[in-house]
This record gives sequence, C-alpha cells and structure tokens, in this order.
Amino acid sequence: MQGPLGLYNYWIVIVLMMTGFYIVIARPNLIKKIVGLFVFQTSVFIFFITMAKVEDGTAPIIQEGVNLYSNPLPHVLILTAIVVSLATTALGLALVVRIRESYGTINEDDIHVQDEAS
Amino acid sequence: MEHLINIVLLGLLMLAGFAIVRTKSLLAVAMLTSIYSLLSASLFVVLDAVDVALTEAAIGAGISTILMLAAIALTSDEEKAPRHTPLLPLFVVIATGAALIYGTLDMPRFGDPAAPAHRHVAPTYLQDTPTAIGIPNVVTSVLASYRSYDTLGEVTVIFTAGTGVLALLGFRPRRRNTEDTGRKKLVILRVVAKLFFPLILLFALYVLFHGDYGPGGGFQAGVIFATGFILYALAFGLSNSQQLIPHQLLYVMAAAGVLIYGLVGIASMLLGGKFLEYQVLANDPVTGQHVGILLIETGVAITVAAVVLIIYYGFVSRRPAPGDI
Amino acid sequence: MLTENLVALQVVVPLIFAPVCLLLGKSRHAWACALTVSWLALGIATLLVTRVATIGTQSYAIGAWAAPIGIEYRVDMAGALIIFIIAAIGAMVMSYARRSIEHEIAAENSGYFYACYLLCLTGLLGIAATGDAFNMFVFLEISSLSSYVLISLGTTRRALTAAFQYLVMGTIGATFILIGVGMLYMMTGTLNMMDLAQRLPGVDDTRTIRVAFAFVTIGVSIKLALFPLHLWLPNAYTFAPSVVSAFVAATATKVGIYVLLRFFFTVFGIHFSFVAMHVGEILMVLAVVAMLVASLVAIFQDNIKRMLAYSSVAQIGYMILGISLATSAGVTAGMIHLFNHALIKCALFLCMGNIFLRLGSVELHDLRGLAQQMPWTMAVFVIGGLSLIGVPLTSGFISKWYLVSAVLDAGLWPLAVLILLASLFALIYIGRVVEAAYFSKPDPTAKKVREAPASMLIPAWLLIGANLYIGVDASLLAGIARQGADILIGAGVP
Amino acid sequence: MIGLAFDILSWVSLLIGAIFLLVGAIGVLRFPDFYSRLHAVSVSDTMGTALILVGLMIQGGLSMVTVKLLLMFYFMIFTGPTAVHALAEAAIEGNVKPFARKTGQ
Repeated sequence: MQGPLGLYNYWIVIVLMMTGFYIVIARPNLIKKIVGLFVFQTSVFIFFITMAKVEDGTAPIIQEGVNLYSNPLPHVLILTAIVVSLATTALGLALVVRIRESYGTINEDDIHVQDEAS
Repeated sequence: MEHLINIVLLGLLMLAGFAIVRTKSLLAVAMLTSIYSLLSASLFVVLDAVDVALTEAAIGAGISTILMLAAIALTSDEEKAPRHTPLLPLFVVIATGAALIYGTLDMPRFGDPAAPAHRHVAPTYLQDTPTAIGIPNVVTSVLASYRSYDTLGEVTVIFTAGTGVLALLGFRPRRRNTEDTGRKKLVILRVVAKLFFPLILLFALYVLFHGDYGPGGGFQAGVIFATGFILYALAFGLSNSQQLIPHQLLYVMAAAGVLIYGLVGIASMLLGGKFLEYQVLANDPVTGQHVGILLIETGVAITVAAVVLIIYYGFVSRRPAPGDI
Repeated sequence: MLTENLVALQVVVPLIFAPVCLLLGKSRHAWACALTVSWLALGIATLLVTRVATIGTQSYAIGAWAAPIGIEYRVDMAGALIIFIIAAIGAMVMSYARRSIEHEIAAENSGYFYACYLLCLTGLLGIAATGDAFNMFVFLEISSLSSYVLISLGTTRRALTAAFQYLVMGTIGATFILIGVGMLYMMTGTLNMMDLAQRLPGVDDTRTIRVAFAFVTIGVSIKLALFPLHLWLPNAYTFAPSVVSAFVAATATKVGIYVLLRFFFTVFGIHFSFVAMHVGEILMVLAVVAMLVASLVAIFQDNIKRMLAYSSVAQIGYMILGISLATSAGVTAGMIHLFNHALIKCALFLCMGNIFLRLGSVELHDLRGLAQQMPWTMAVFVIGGLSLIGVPLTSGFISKWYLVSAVLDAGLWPLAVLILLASLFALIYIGRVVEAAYFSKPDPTAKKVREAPASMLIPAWLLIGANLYIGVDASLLAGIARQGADILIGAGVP
Repeated sequence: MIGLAFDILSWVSLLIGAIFLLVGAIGVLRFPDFYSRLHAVSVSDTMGTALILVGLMIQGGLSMVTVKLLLMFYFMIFTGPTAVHALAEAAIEGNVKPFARKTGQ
C-alpha cells in the first residue's frame, strides 16, 4: 500500500488509543478509569508493534535461510511497558478497593460530594 | 492476506473498544477488556511480535482480568452515569487524536523496510546476536543483555507493585477449612486442576529455559507459574493453596529475584567489568552471556511469580464489601 | 573499581537494598537499612559531584555495550546537581523519619514504607543519571508507582483518593511520554539522548517530530505539575504522610523539571524547542499564571500543608520562568531556584511533620500561640518562610536575585514586577501562619504540647543551615548551576 | 495425488470446524437463557476447535508442529468442558434460573 493509505494502521490505532483515553477522563467510575488506562496503554503497545513490522519480515528469531526480520527493539520496549501496565493496573485496583472500603462508593462524583461535606 | 487479517483484527479491536465505552456492567467490561487484550495479542502475532503476544496474552488477558474481576467482587458491578455531559473530555480526546493523526502524516508507511527505525540500531542487534550472544532469539538477547538494565527496571517496577499492594491490601493468611464447605460440587474442576497443575509448572519451566530459542523468557514463565497456583486456589480454595507456598516464602522470593538480578550486576563489577557486563562471568565471553542471561531470567521469573501471587492473594483474601454481589 | 562504577552504584545501591528492606520487615532494622542506604547514596553523590567537577561529564556504558546499542548513564554538571540534591534530601528525610513514621503509619506497614521509599529514591536518581530516553520512562515509572504507594499511606481516607488521582494523571503523563519517545524512535532509530540530538536535525521539520515534542512536553508537564496540569499536586501533598510530603515535594517535581531541561536542550536542541516550536513563549505565560494564581490561592488555604502545596505550584512557575528565557542566565536561575526550593520546601514540610506529631493537626486555627510551645520548630518555619518570600540573607533571595536579573537581561521588566508581586503574595500567606503562631492568643481549651524531639529538629535545622549558608555565600552553588546551564544550552551542538 | 487428498481433507476439516464455531456463536446470541447459551457454546466450541486442530495437523504432517498441536488438542479437550461445567455450577450456586415458558400461554 502506497501513499497515505499506507498509514491506515496507525490511524485505527490512534482511534483505539483515544477510546481508552476518553474512558479515563470522561467516566466517573474508578474501575472504569483503570480499564480505560489499560485500553489506552494496550493501544500504545499496538502502535509500537506496528512500527516494528517490516514487510515480508518474520519474527526476530534467527533462522537458517531467512534474512528479513521485523525490528526487535520495539518488541523489547513493549515487553517492559506491558509489565509497567500490569503494575499500574494492580496498584490502581488496590487503591479502588481501599477507596470503596472507606467511602462506600467507587463513583468519583459521589466521592467529591463526601469530601466536600467533611 | 496479512493485510486482511490485520484489518479484521483492528476492526474487532475497535468494536471491543466501543463496547467497553458503552457497557455499564463492570463484569462485562472486564470480560471485554480481556477480549481486547487477546485480540491485540493475536495482532502481535500477525505483526511478528511473538514474545510480546505471549506476554500480552498472559498478562493482559490473564492476570489483569483476574485482578479486575477480584476488584469488582470487592466493590460493585454497576456503573452510574456521569453527572456532567462529557463535552470537555470529548474535546480533549478529539484534539489529542487530531494532533496524533497530524503527526502520522510524515511517518514512514506501515511495514516500510527503509524506515529509519529499521536502519540505525536494530540491524546491529540482528547481525551481532548470533556471534556476540550466541542465541537465536534476538528479542531475548536485547532484553536480557543489550538493554538488560531496562529489564532490571522492569523487575523493580513489578516489585514496587507487589510492595504497594501489600501495603494497601495487606496479606492475611487464611486458616484451614474456613471456606471449603459448599465446594463439594467442584469435583470435576478439582480433578482437572490436579491433572493440570504440574503440567502448568512444567510448561513454565519450558518457557523459561526455551526463551533463548523461541518466544518466552523469565517474565512469561513467572506469570505462567503463578497461574498454576491461581488455578489451584480457584479449585481447592485459598487456604489450601496457601499451604503450598507459605506467605513468608513469597516475600523472600519476591525480594530474591530482584537481588539475584542486582547481584549478577554487582558480581560483574567485582570481576572487573561494568555493571551487568556478562562477558566477565565466564572465561569465554559467549558462555558468560549465556550464564548471565540464564541467571537474570531466573531472577525475573522468581520475582514475577511471587509478586503476581502476592497481588492475587492480596485481593482475594480481602473480605468482600457487605451487601454486594 | 569504585570510582569508575560510581555512576552505576549511585542508582544500583538503593535498588538492591529495597528488597532487603522488605525482608527486614516491620522492625527498626528496616529504618536503619533505609537510613544507611540514604547516607551511602549521599556519599556517592558527593563523590560524583566532585568527580564531574574535576574531570567533566561522566559517561557509563551499562553492560559495556557502547551508547546507541546499549543503555548509557550520562551525568554532566546539571545531572550531578540534581542527583546531589535528591540524595541530600533523601538522607535528611530518612534521618528525620523514624518518629514521624511510628506516629503516622501503622507498624505493620512500616517495612513496606521504607522499601517503597528506597524504590522512589532509586527511580528519581535513575532519571537524573540516565542518558537513554526509554530508560528514563522505566525509572520514571519506578519513582511514580512508589510515590503513589507512599502517598496512599497517609492518615486519612482522602490520601487514597489523592493517590488515585495522582495515579491516573501520572499514568496518562507517562503514556504521553511513551508515545512521544516512540515517535522519536520511529523517525531516528535510536533511543540514546546524545544520538537523538545528532540525528534529529535531519528530520526535525517533519510533523511527526513536532507532535513527538508536544507529547513529551505535555507528559513531563503533568509529572512536574505545571499549571494547569497541577491538579493532582495539592491533594497529594496535603494528605500524604508528613515525611512523604517533604520528600516528594522536594524531589519529584524537581526531577520532572530536569527531564524537561534534558528534552528541550539536549535532545531537541535549543533551536528547535525555542525557535521552531515557540515553547518559550507558551511556558512563560503558564509560568507567570502559575506564579500569580497559585500564590493567590495559597493565601486562602487554612490547611498549611495545602497552602505549601499551592506555594509549590507557584514556585515551579518561577523555575519554569527561568527556563523559558532559554538564556544561560535564565537556566542558571531556574536551576538555582530548583536547588534552593528543594531545601526550603523540605524544611517547611518537615516542620509540618513536627507540628502534626505533637498537635495532630496542621490547620491554621489550631496553631494559635504555638510559637511559645514549639519555638524551635516555628523558628524553622519562619526562616523557611522568609526564604520562600525571598528576604536577603536567605537562599530564596539568591534565587530571586538571579531570576530577576535574568529577566531584566532579557529586557522583560514587566515580568520582574510580576515576580515581586508574587513574592508579596508569599509574604501574605507566610504572614498568616506567623501571625497565628506568634501573635495570637492560644485557645484556652487547647492542650499543651511539647517541642518536637531532637531527632526531628536536627534534620530540619540542617536544611535551614544550608539554606542560610547559601543565602550568605552562593558562589559555589551559582558556579555549579552556571556550569550545568552552559552544558545544557551548548548541548544542542555536539 | 496423496498430497491433494490430504489438502482436501484438511480443508474440509477446517471448514466444518469454522462452521461449528459460527453456529455456536449464533447460539450464544439467540438462545434465551444462560444454560442453553452455555450448551450452545460448549458443544460447538469443543468440536469446532478440535476439527480445526485436526485440519492443521494434517497440514503440518509429521513434524514438531503436529506434536505441539496434539498437545493443544489434549489441553482443549480437557479445559473446555471443565470450564463450562464450572460456569454452570457457579450459575446454579448464584441462583440463575433456567428460562421456562409460562404454562397456559
């Protein structure tokens, strides 16, 4: 695919990223926010992996008779980033559980009301 | 053909994404998130990132979903509608998206072999790995040797998450036989779990030690290892699974993995090299690389397995909020 | 072996001892471990600064893989200054921490606390030392994740929501940085900062690089709480445990500013950042608004920790203002203020820790007449406050002096007036506290309190001592800052 | 000739497997209650994946790939039905009532 159509992959990935980003900033439910972050980050991973693809290349595991491989570096970066995303998700959800225990709600609007009252 | 699969998967991802926005039931959202993650793992396979696909499937579709379900069980399932109309967020998102699309216009087209990213540093990794490191999986060689310091950081991140969950949710070992009543019906699950438990652990070891040659490595192995124990806990109850690994041991394991990694670095310093310079660990540089990579991958696997279990136990041993689910 | 590996040890020592701290558990051993490591880090940092000052920029190839292939640690004068202030604040805060932590954090959590503290220290030092864009992201996440945990350990439930808010905003910021770094990699094929600086001029008129610049800038701005992206900061500083407020306020945002400096000057180069992208003008407006609005908001706060938090947002404005001038004098002023503000804010928040330990509150109306009961603590507050205002013989005066002269050098005298106006606001909010503590009658029903223990007073006084020393003789600091600024500004041309 | 026969066999197997999966998916959407949906998905899913794996094994011939596919087959045969069984048990425990048409309508 030549011309601007050769970028279609990136455009769809951007739509995906923005879906996640929208969930984070528009939804008052705390678990939904964490889900949004997860979707946002996963879409960024897709962005990186897309950039690593080389046409007609194969997975970067050296084999006899193959001489075109996809770029291994973004794969490594994303392996690290996936772990970071897991760590964020786990911590975020732990915070949500504690917030629910002390506020009785996981809705941001309700929490604000309670904080204003105190 | 590859383009077709690519487009179909991306389309499904969009569907899943929009469904996540629209769905109100959080349990359904958790499952959709899992599907989203699994779809992206499939996409990674199409895009040649097999290592990433394995990790995404294990972490995103597996562990993250379990954690979300556990958190929902401890909180509540319904989502209230937002109080304000989401005009400002919509504006921010559209502006950000427009900026990103503007940024794509000068990007090299998808799959272009002449893109600068494939011309500068990456070819060195592909050319040098067989001789300098002596393993075929270039992702492992970059991860565990060329950029091993990032991986040390990654282990530290996951260790931080484990410590954080411990600090937030605590970790209370259950007494025996408090929850085993009413689980008599699970005979089939238990038989299968018993059958699979050793196989999962065996598979984890395979993924760990085969990481030099195929997709896999310490991180994936650690997650799979922990999954075995989570399966056991689901089938036989929390207290029984905690009999298998005492929680003190989990602390020690979580710390030990990071320590193994760090000490490999310190050892290479003491032997006259730089931090994490594996060449000095053996007489022959390539053997040194092998030793170093194996040691640090083991360290990664130990910490990851322990931390994932700590996080899982942290969530599950918390008492559910009263009045829900 | 020690000297050539100094740069790596600076970060690796706290990293390795964090798990040890976790294993030591709830006992005082964990504190002793964290304390020893903090002082060790300070020792290493001192050696590092002298080494950089004598033989110049330190480059260290981790794993012996040369720069663009492997990860490089690169510490120049600017980096060394940041590393030193982080390590110094870390050592002071840890010396102070034991009593305060026993008071504010449940005993079963103290082991986790010290482990997270060391991880946070590791992350911050790692950011300052690294010369690799992606490695910076990883260490940014280490420091961020651990600071979310540290903040969530505060005494009230609002600490939890504050930490959650910080987590969401911080993760958005980090993801933006990741997108930006990805685009940079896409166009250049490298992640090493020096290599990026060399390869970017060939592609820097592309739309991709411009967007990458914008995303990195916005992402880092969230982390450093640049107005109007500061929304996470007031709650986080107010509801965190006192020790954490002191540590995070003095280090985390400073490291954010350092990251911004690195990207503006080293990676993108002064020409691209300030001439092509006009980031200077945008930052200048935001900085001035932050200075004035946040100072004004601070005046109306009754919780003193919250007041200090807003004051931090304002002070970040001063630093950014200096940087936005993009002159040697401006960046020097920014770095001097960065150093001084770390000293000042740390001392002030430690003060709040003392008051909270004895009084159980940091609300303004509970402080009436406190100066008689806690004279030493309040004296720290007064000197710190004077420093914040910028009274001569304090370090704050030095920062303001350099900043105002840099602004005048650039011919922007209205800005100098605005700086003085913001200082006037600072005078008001500090004045409110001083008025309550020294000149109000104590509430007759209020309980009598004792002065804070010496273990908590000495670190605060050490910081104040350093502050006064700089106020009298700033030549050493100014020299180092100027050297750092010159390297940064000249770094665009390799 | 043999090659062609194997190819046809494998494709038939793949196609029938895919049809099974499709039917299962339609069943999940169209059936009225939890238990019948579970029925639709479990039976067709197990059969569908099994057929697809067989089709792939024929393609793979006698190689390491086939051994791995065989292992997958083994795992699928066990985990699929077990998971569905556990789901049904959980549904009963959670008082999910089967759909029943009211008499007299």
